[in-house]
Amino acid sequence: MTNSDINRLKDKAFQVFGIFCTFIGLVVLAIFLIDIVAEGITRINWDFLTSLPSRRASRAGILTAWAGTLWILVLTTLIAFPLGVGAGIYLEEYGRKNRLANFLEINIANLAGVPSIIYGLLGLEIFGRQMRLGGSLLAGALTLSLLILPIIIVTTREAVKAVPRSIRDGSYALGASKWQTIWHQVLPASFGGILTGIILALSRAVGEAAPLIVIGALAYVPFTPSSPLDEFTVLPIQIFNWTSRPQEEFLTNAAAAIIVLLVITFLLNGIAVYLRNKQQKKIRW
Amino acid sequence: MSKKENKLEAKNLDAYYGDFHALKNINIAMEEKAVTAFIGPSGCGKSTFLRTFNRMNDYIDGFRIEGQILLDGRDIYNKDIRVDELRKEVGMVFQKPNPFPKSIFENVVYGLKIQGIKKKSVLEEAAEKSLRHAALWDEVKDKLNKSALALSGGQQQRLCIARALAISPSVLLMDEPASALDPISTAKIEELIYTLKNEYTIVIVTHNMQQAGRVSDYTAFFYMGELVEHNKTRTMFTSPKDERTQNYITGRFG
Amino acid sequence: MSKKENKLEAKNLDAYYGDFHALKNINIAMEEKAVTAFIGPSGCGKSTFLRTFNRMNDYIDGFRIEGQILLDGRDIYNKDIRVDELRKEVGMVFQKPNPFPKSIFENVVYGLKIQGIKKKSVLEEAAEKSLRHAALWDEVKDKLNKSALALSGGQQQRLCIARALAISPSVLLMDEPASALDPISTAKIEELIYTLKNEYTIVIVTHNMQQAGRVSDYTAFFYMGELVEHNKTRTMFTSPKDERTQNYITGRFG
Amino acid sequence: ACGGGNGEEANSGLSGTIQIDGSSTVYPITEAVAEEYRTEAPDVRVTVGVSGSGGGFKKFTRGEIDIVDASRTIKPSEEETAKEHNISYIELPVAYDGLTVVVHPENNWVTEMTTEDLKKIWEPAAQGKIKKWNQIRPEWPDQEIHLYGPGVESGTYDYFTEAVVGESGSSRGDYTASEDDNVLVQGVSTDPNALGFFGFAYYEENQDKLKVVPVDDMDDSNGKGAIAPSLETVKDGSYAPLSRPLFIYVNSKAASTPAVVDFVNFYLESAPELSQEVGYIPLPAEMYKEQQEKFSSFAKAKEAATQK
Amino acid sequence: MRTSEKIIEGLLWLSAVITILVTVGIIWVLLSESISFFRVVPLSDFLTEKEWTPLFADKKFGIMPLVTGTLLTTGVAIAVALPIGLTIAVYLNEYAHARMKQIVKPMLEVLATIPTVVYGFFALTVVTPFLQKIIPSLAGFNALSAGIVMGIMIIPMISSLSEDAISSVPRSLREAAYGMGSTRLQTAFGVMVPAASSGIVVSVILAISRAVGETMIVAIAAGQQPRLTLNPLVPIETITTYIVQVSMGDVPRGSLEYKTIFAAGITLFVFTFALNNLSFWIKKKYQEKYD
Ligand SMILES: Nc1ncnc2c1ncn2[C@@H]1O[C@H](COP(=O)(O)OP(=O)(O)OP(=O)(O)O)[C@@H](O)[C@H]1O
Ligand SMILES: Nc1ncnc2c1ncn2[C@@H]1O[C@H](COP(=O)(O)OP(=O)(O)OP(=O)(O)O)[C@@H](O)[C@H]1O
Ligand SMILES: [Mg+2]
Ligand SMILES: [Mg+2]
Ligand SMILES: O=P([O-])([O-])[O-]
Repeated sequence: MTNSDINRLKDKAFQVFGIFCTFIGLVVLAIFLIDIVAEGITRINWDFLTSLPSRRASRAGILTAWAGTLWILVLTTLIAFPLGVGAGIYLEEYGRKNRLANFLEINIANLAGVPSIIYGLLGLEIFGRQMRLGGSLLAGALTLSLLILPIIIVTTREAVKAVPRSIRDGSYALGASKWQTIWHQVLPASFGGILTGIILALSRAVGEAAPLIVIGALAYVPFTPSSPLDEFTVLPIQIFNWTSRPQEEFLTNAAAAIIVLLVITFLLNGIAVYLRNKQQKKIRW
Repeated sequence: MSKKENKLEAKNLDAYYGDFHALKNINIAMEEKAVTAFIGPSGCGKSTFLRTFNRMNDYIDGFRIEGQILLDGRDIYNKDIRVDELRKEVGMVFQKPNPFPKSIFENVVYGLKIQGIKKKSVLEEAAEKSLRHAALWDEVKDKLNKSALALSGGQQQRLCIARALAISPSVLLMDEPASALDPISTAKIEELIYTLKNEYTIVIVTHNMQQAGRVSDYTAFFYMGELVEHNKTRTMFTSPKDERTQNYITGRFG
Repeated sequence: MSKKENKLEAKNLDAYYGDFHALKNINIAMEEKAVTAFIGPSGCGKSTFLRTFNRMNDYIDGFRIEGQILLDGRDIYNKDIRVDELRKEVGMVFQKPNPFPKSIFENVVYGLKIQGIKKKSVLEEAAEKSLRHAALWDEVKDKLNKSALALSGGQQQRLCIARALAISPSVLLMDEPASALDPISTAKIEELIYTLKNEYTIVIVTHNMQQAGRVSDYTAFFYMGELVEHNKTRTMFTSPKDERTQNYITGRFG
Repeated sequence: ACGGGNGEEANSGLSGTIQIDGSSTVYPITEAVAEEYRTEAPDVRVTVGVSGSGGGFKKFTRGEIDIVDASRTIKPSEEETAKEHNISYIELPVAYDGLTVVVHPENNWVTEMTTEDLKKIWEPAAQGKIKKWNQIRPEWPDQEIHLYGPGVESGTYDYFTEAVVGESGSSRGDYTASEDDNVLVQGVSTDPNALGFFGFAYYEENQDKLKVVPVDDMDDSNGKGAIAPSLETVKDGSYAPLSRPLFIYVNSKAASTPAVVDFVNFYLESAPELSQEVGYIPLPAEMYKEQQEKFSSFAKAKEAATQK
Repeated sequence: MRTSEKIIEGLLWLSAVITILVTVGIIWVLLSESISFFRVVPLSDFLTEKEWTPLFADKKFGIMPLVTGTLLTTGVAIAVALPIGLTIAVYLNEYAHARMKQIVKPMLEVLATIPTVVYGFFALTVVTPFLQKIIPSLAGFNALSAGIVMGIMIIPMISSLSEDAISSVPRSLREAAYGMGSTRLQTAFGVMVPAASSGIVVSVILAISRAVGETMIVAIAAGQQPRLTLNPLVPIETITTYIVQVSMGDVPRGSLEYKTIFAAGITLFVFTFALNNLSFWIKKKYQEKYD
């Protein structure tokens, strides 16, 4: 064999390996989804969605878990949305290119890389202990809000940056103040992008268990929360709890709860992708 | 028409982008209800100068001026001048049509709305008046609630002019308002400028010598940040005093 | 010099990018050890055509050809032609110098190394030879291990030529090899081309009519995907047959 | 934080919150009781946490919870803390447990163990030293031994160390320690080299995945040889020394709210049935009676005290 | 009106500055608790002791077992994700059709959106039993299957970021390589990958940082036994799992137990902080090389 034959062979071999690697990820994903669906789908029914937890797997449901998840979603949005969008707007529209802006940027990049469990420790000490919120919904939502803040800030900045200068100029030239320009022009024009970012961030928050465990979210809460100061559980924690039980039936429950969690996650991601595509089509500055 | 006053004036104006000296000791006075054209090669500072008249450069990091800009004799860079009031007085139209991604109606009344005017009838009246003024009314009167982005480029530019007129300015700044448009739309805009000068003081930046000749009463020629020559348009184009002007208007460079 | 053979030939060549018909029924034969220049307005297909000779378009999604390209009489799009062998035969130099972000030495011997040649002495010898050939040896001999990116643009381009020469091709394709360079570097490259044609068959794309006149023996004029005219450079520039050629070389368009 | 109910109304009208925490061993009973209680008084919110008896007592003695599950009696130090926080309470035994030693079902070498063997494995001196099965008995294989046991917050841990090592809270630290016995079951049931221990209920529930190890206390007076835990052996006391009672402790302040009183009464009523259902050994019937009476007089006293 | 502008700007400024407060809060919380921890436990013991039994009677405070546990799962994860992720990046760039790339890349990114508890479930109920068929001595909790699953999770991190890095290498370099007769493989690994190396390194560092901080997968599947070992077949404990384990019980504030999770937390934070800043620095330093 000549050298060039060998090279060609290696080239082909790598191609095969490349296809293999590309598909192994997808195949694992498929196996995984199929496995979970096969295990859990039969368990999903109205009772499962509307029952309180129980010591008997066949009677246990995820009412409290998804109610908690919903609460967390709403509260987290209420907290993180204004903060994240506000910070994003400040950095993009007001922040001068100075030391502070530079520092803020590095700082946000760093926050994005802090492990979620560290946010749990922060939440435990500040919200749980010092603010005496304990393991309440509010403490959980505050913790998760901080966790997803960097994601929202970064996507807000990108969306705001994408609004062309000419729109701002047009508004200023008509006598609009900076904030009027932002409020009437920049925000409406970048809203799709901002929304995409928030939904992506929420889909991250929905799946988090570790920080909530650290602040003390309970596994057995046999009632749906009725105020932000109530104790709670969420789907990931319920799944974690069931997964750590040895009995088959509870694993089936875990699989079923996973299906519900995945549906929520994929739905959120799907909406985000849809909004992003729509936004990209709409804008023809 | 009564005797004309100096509407706009620049006195010993220097402008800087950080260290870059973009305008050098400019002195000029512009008459009321006349059209003044700024010409000059790319990068000579026409836009920079134009934008000092409504302080559009305020938000650019590192930009600063020395000297004075007077509007009706008042220094617009004075502390107690409010930028939003100034901009109601000095409207601006940009090179690329930049309608807001809203309805045609919302575009026209935007300036009024941010002033806090909410009454529907007032807004509607103002919108019709401005659109008529901008020679656009007949073309859009049936689709005021359609998106402004659906208009053609030339219509968009006239919409931007209507938008500027809606807040009743006395000065209109135009930065190459027709350079992104086709010849037919350009002609419409030029025609419009011609009618508008009865009521407004207009300053227009243009690259197109013919355009300057057609629409302006006065022309100012800039070169590398300096005001080289300022004169009646006719005089300037037939007998320029400065060699650089001569070279420029005969197409030797730029 | 012995009687010259046809080194490269295109027969009824059509090329497509998806639906776009980029080259239309091209027929041309190019002599061995001569310089042929491709000229024509931007987008006429010069680069596309040049790149069919070493099948550089192979990896572009949707690109396909009809017809034949012959190198020494063999169809290079034939099934049993191996692209890597072909490209060793047909070297290429690009518009913007594109040295690898490696040392100068590594750049020059890259082609040999990928052929599996590892012996240090062989590589060093080849590197020196090619660099001398490309008139770069004296300038770089003391810094062979320095990064190629530290060289000037003109040196980088000569390095790219040296790199192409190192694998001993018989044909050199050059796509506007001097258009990104200053006049002095351009002169050096032109000089180099002039010496190289004793050993190599060279095809060069250029936008610069003077350059075509200076370096090439033959010139081919393309227009909108068609080969309009192909002739001795002197003949073409003094008495073009086609009106479009005439218009192009006198600067009427393009 | 305990909500005040409007006690004058009937059972079904009760409302409020009851916070329970503590032993993982007792958890299955309390969980079952809480669940059944839902049909009794749907508006009473009962939360049950698992943080081990020790963890539970910590919260209980600070007054953070109403009831603590405990798989051991309160320690003097914990009594101390309770006093500091002005907390009085009542102790109510609810069931018996046989602390169960288990291995992986494929483990074919261990058929029984003596308390000596267990001590050798678990005493502090074993840390980092006893790593292989054949270090315990030479005839056992030369394979790693992987240990699983409750964490230090658990009563089971205290009880086991007391009974086996001889000193409560003294053991090696290099084993998989979890307050959640489910994790231990899962560990042992999936690890062929595993040895672990936890409450009987967790063994009962997972018999098919675990192999129980009979324990020989080398005292023939209470049954000869190695004895495996079961209903009978625990009840008759022959499963020694690893049999023990399980408790709940009720805060006196909580005992003055109708919801808690009602819940505890319900607990004692249903404990015989439910403790057996989840895998424990009920107390003799008369003992439950006794506890109920004890509690009602305790509750009455408290109620009287608060009404003054 | 001007004052309301100022107020609004102030509020926006505040929300931006909150991000600094968050960082300060994290550092302050971690430091204040762990400082009082290190008053009891000398830092030297913390770093050099080989056992971690802070909850037991015979207390040992060597963080090493938790660190090795963390590095072990991370190592397995990277060993899985790096070759696969990088191969995918190269394959999509150099071999695959543009359309295929457009379809495959977002599909792979789905892997990164799945909640980590779900991966934990997968590791425990699918991967471990499967591996036990191949390696009978494998414990039910082990670093291997947690690491493998974690590796799968971070594949898209490496593949997407590396793919971006490779495709931002100028076309001209690829053409130069092809022009010399390189095969696609030679072009990829001889020219493109080296030229994109800084971006690839950044992607790997970020992936490592992610794996180091990952919690639920290891908490579910890797075990809870601090053990100084490099054997991936036995139960171990990572820093994150330890924090979860203690949090699952009661953590009375002020107790030594409470402080240990902050000491473990600050160790984790130092690791990820260093990694993140390293990647940041590499990105800044080697960006714009081709502009
Ligand atoms: N934001 C800015 N920062 C720094 N320099 C700038 C900025 N805007 C413009 N300049 C510089 O100031 C000079 C004048 O720019 P200006 O836009 O006024 O020129 P112009 O005459 O309008 O040119 P054109 O005809 O191309 O629009 C140019 O050299 C330009 O590079
Ligand atoms: N990858 C591609 N996909 C689709 N169309 C292409 C592609 N590359 C080139 N074309 C089109 O093919 C035509 C010929 O392009 P080519 O690059 O050969 O022109 P050229 O004569 O070299 O022009 P220039 O002088 O600007 O380099 C152009 O219309 C171009 O837009
Ligand atoms: Mg301009
Ligand atoms: Mg070209
Ligand atoms: O029952 P315990 O959880 O305290 O062992």
